Amino acid sequence: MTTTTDIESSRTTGPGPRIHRRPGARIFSTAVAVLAIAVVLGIAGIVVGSGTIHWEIIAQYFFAPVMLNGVATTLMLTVVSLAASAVLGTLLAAMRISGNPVLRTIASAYIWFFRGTPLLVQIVFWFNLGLFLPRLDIAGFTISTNSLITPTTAALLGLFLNVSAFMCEVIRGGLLAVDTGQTEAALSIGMTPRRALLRIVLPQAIRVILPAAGNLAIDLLKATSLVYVIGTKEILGTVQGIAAQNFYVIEMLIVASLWYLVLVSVASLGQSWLEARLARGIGAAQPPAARPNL
Amino acid sequence: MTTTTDIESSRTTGPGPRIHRRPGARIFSTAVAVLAIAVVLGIAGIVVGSGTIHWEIIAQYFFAPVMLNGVATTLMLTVVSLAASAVLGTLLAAMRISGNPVLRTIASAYIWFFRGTPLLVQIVFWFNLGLFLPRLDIAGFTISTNSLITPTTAALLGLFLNVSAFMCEVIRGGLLAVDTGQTEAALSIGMTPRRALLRIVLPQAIRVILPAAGNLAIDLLKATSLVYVIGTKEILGTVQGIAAQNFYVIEMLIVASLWYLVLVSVASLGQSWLEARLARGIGAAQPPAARPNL
Amino acid sequence: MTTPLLDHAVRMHGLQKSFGAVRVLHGVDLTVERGQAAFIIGPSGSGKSTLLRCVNSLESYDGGELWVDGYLVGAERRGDRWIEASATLTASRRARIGMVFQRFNLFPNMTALENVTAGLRMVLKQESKQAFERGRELLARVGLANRADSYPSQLSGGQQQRVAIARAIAANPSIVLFDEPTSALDPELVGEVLAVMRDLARDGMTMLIVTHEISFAEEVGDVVHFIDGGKVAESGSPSAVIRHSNNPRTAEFLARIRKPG
Amino acid sequence: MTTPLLDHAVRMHGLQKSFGAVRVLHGVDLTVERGQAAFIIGPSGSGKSTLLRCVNSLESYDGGELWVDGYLVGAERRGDRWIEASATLTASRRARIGMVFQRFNLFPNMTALENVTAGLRMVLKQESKQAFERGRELLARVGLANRADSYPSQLSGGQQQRVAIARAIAANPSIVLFDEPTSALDPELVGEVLAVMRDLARDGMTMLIVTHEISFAEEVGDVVHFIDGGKVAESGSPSAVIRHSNNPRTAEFLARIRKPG
Amino acid sequence: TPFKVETNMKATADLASRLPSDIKAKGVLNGATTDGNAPWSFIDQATGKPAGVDADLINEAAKRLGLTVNWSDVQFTAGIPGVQSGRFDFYVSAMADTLAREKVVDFIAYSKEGSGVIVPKGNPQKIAKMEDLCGKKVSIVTGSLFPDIVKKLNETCSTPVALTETADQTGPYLAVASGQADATMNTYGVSNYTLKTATEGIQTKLELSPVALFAPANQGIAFSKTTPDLLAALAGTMQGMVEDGTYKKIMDKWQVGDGALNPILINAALF
Ligand SMILES: Nc1ncnc2c1ncn2[C@@H]1O[C@H](COP(=O)(O)OP(=O)(O)OP(=O)(O)O)[C@@H](O)[C@H]1O
Ligand SMILES: Nc1ncnc2c1ncn2[C@@H]1O[C@H](COP(=O)(O)OP(=O)(O)OP(=O)(O)O)[C@@H](O)[C@H]1O
Ligand SMILES: [Mg+2]
Ligand SMILES: [Mg+2]
Repeated sequence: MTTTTDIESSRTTGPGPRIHRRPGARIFSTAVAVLAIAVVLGIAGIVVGSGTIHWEIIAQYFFAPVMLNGVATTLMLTVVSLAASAVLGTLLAAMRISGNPVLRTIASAYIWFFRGTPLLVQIVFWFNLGLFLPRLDIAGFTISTNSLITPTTAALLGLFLNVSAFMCEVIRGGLLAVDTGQTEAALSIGMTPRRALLRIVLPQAIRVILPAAGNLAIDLLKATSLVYVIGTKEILGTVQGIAAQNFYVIEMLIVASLWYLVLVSVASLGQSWLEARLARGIGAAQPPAARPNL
Repeated sequence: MTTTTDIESSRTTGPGPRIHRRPGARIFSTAVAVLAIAVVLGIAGIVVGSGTIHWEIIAQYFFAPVMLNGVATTLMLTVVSLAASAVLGTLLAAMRISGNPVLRTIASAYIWFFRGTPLLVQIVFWFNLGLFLPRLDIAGFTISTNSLITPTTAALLGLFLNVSAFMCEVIRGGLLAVDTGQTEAALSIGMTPRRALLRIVLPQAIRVILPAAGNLAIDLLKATSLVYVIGTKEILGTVQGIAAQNFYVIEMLIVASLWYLVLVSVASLGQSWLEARLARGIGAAQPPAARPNL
Repeated sequence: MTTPLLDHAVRMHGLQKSFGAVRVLHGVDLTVERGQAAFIIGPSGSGKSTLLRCVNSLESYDGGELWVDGYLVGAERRGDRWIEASATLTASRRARIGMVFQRFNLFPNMTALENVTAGLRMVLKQESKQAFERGRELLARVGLANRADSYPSQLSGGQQQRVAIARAIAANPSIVLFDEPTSALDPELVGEVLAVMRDLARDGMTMLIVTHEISFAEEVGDVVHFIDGGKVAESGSPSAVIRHSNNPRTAEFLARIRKPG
Repeated sequence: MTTPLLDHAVRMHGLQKSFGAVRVLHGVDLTVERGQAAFIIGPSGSGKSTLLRCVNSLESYDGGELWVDGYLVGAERRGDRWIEASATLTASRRARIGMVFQRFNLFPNMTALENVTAGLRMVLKQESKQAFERGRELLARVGLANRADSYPSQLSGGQQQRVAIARAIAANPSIVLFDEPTSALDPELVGEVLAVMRDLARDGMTMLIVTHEISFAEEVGDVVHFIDGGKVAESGSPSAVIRHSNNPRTAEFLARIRKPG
Repeated sequence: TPFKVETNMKATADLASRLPSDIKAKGVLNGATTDGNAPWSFIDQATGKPAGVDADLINEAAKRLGLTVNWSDVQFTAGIPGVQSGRFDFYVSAMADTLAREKVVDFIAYSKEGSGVIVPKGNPQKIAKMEDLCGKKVSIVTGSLFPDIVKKLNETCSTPVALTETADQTGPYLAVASGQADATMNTYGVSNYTLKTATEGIQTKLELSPVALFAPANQGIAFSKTTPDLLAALAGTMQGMVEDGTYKKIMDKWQVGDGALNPILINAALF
């Protein structure tokens, strides 16, 4: 293993040699890159070359008004239920980390239930609330449940309550990631615990929360497809409706996939941008990014 | 705000007073607990009291052999695709944190694609692989794709490839959470980078990976329900099949929910147990659990 | 705010504190007079940090009396019963007590100036302009007039700790608590922080300082308290405690600190 | 393994290292003889850690020669070209170099004994029985015979660092590198670690030590190198460098370290 | 010569001889259906096997061709691509044979169905003719033909129909039972059978309204356009079953005899 040229010589004058990067790594990189491109092109070639896909159908429906409506619905469902769950999730997270065992138990039970049952079931339940509760009495007014719970309300209610359970865990993770010293410093300048949480801890927790919340948003974007069972026409529901008519099932699924890829990519870019913005002025305060020597 | 009794007296002898906990907190706790129980009982009362639910149907189908089959299928799909994704996920995670930009790009592209498209579409794609690729030539043998890709294979393939993208991110988070000092210490006693990753970093990363992987498993448990589109009868597919016959839709959804709650709870307990086991001997080395004074 | 008649900045009597089954403070009696620079020294685990944290209500205590500036801290009296103070009462008491932490605990998302003025703006609700004016004065006082707009991540450890000191004194507290303010610093950076503390002491700021910097305690301290096993084992002038102590525990501790190895 | 003829434990010549555009080591020439206890002192940011990390191949370097125990480290020669060493070559070189880190870096999921013997068992593939026997000897040598089965979390900082030293010397390295081995310790715990290092020096272990403990360097060191701005500014016996230096930078640095404030 | 599928061409028994040889060799037909369309196709929970008109007809035809059917129960989303990829030889699930769909697959039309309106028991909204649906909430299955019908109806309504869709057959029934919708539309055969045979469950809360049947369509079995000979063989065999009365017997058994066709047709879209 040790060649003679690696045994110490006694030269001690002149500038030392330049050390070059190992060429092996570069060769390996190139080989892997070529292989990966070959695989991707190969798969694309098989899919395209099989001639089974009607690209003109995909082109025709991609920007069809009914598709754009579906996309808008998907976005609306995602944004509204995400925003609402940020509020309920924060409340639940505050309950889970509070010193009060009763609040902790309630929050835990909520999370157990809503994480434990499929979203599909929850959506169907809310949609058919009228089966159990034909009318609601609110402040003396009696109102028929079914006129209150439209498919959209049911979809939003189901998504929101479900995603709040996940959001709670995300927010709790963020709060715990902020050093206790920050809370103590905030208290020591006279803040009340609540103000310390809202003004000092939460703003810092956001940096930890955002990446996880971004993942949640991406999951939610795709989970909204489940609401097609109660007839809310988002992306997947729309393409399935069209496919049932024209039988171009694979083509319509590709249309849906492309739309999801677009939305997810845009969401990811937005997330990166936000993360970068929030890191301003903080960057270097974090431990230096791990550099696993591997 | 300051009452006279709180102005300093000059007493300096005798033992100091005992300080009692504030009673307020206890009263508040009790009130919240009562309220929470009332809400839960109220909802339960409405659902049960409406008389619309046929509990005997739920009881009858809960342990029906066809249900148990569905449960077994759900479990099999979850366990197999989770285990397989642990391997691919680790590989992808190693690629994502490697110094090699090509490997990083490939892993990122994989994650982008598989996280960006709905699982449903991925499953349908694998199921219908024969549409693009009627036969496979493997080592000289020609085999019909459709006979190779059974519904179960397609389900597993779709779930596995999809969940690997998520698993990669979970594992990467775990690897980054292990202090670089651990890798350096491992290298300094003569380990190769690969051995350091496998013998020193991974075992410690597991503690961070497990909770997140547990969440993934729980999501996967419920996501398996999607495979009913290609005719694999797991829990949700089974209850929908039964409901299509007997029209006890809500009852069958409750059966499914109960099963999911059972499975998710068991999975959570297993996760806690494993986490506790892995924390043995490490417990106190971690930073003390955050105690937000809130 | 009317100033009570008594001259003690801090007075505690029989202070007791347990974590679960482990009793950490075994009845501490300790007084800090106004304008004193009081030092607490003692072995690791003897309860020094816990004591400071009680004074600032970052920990509750189980028994005894604790008065700061003449007001009961951490407890309220309801007739004959002494009960834990409410969160709002605690917050209002705490606003008059400054604290400097070992690990600085600056708010990383705020500039030095914003850190120093956080309490003025967010708690005392001063107007920004007025608060920032005062903040600049404070930064000048700790020698950082030109770093007002730097984020903590852009400052050295010593500079961060000086910002933390400015933040702690911003609201004119009756007392400032220091918990090993230099032990997280590179040896080279210790000096600049001690210099700022020396100035504060000279200006008559009441300070209660936990430190391992014995020579600094000797130089600056009005009084030194040696704590051992959750009790004050010895109190007195620096020279009495550090140079001429009769207490064998004190001597042993100082020997260990002075001559490493 | 045949021992090369030369007597240098470490010899570096013109060592250069940049992080991106920032050059950190500006051509370092430094030799450690066998059996020497060599100390490196210098201001924060002067490149001391980077130098040690290069010796142990935790950082690659851009130019110059680095020989440990007569073997080229971190680079290989291919004809006239010098290229970075492969990962396996680096690992095999590194097995003969011990390193003690500032923050101990013990493996938290292993007991003290398992930590000490990790290299013997996992790298040198010794049998457990034999490795554990040697591990117990080593633990006894650092005064921890009775803590073999404790996990790092159950040990004080000083004890953890002694385990880390035992781990570093387990494989009979030609040299042990120390990067500020006491600066993460409570002042009280510094002594026990320095005592172990003093014993090693007395036993003739070759050591290269970065530290701020000037008096320890004076007491134990065979040679002291003062590094400033990525270069060796002065080398010599402890008394020459620490007591009678003519270099103004050295004097300034020592003044700051000695008299905080 | 390969068989050429022509619109409205009638199946004849001699087509039965066209069975492709590879299928004959295997002796197995791979068929797909979707559960939940009783009486046409559903999974009998007792046996776990497909049952209903579709299964009875096709099993019988296969038997006459010396074949057995290997059934799969999949959703529509997997069924159509499955036929195209050759995974399945046919897909059947009470589907209407339409011109649009004939662009993608070939159909054997084997029955005629009209559609009806289903309302809660007692018909609380007094829905007696199509126009009564104006301003009401109607729930239907995604992918059915009803949205177009409602669209046409809306042209004559002052307040339009509020249409909601659900993904599976049970959804609309549940919606009507819970009052979420006022009515649903479904093919007559399906509604009639479900409501008549119901003894329990939500469908006991529903009934067929007096609205006249509408939107007649031929129901078909879907085949890949690449297997015309298989289609021919099956169509011919079914024509044989029509002629010897087996076909009518099966239709009557499931109470859908009204929709019997004679002869069996190929690609017989009515719209
Ligand atoms: N939150 C806590 N829970 C349980 N025990 C604690 C807690 N905080 C401190 N202790 C224990 O109380 C004792 C006193 O701790 P404290 O931090 O007050 O000591 P100290 O004198 O400040 O020591 P050091 O010089 O190491 O900072 C120690 O034994 C410590 O382990
Ligand atoms: N991974 C890195 N990337 C970029 N710059 C680095 C890195 N590691 C060290 N540096 C820079 O190199 C210079 C020398 O750092 P080094 O840690 O070697 O100094 P040091 O003498 O050990 O200082 P200290 O006494 O503070 O430990 C510093 O300016 C530091 O910021
Ligand atoms: Mg302390
Ligand atoms: Mg260093």
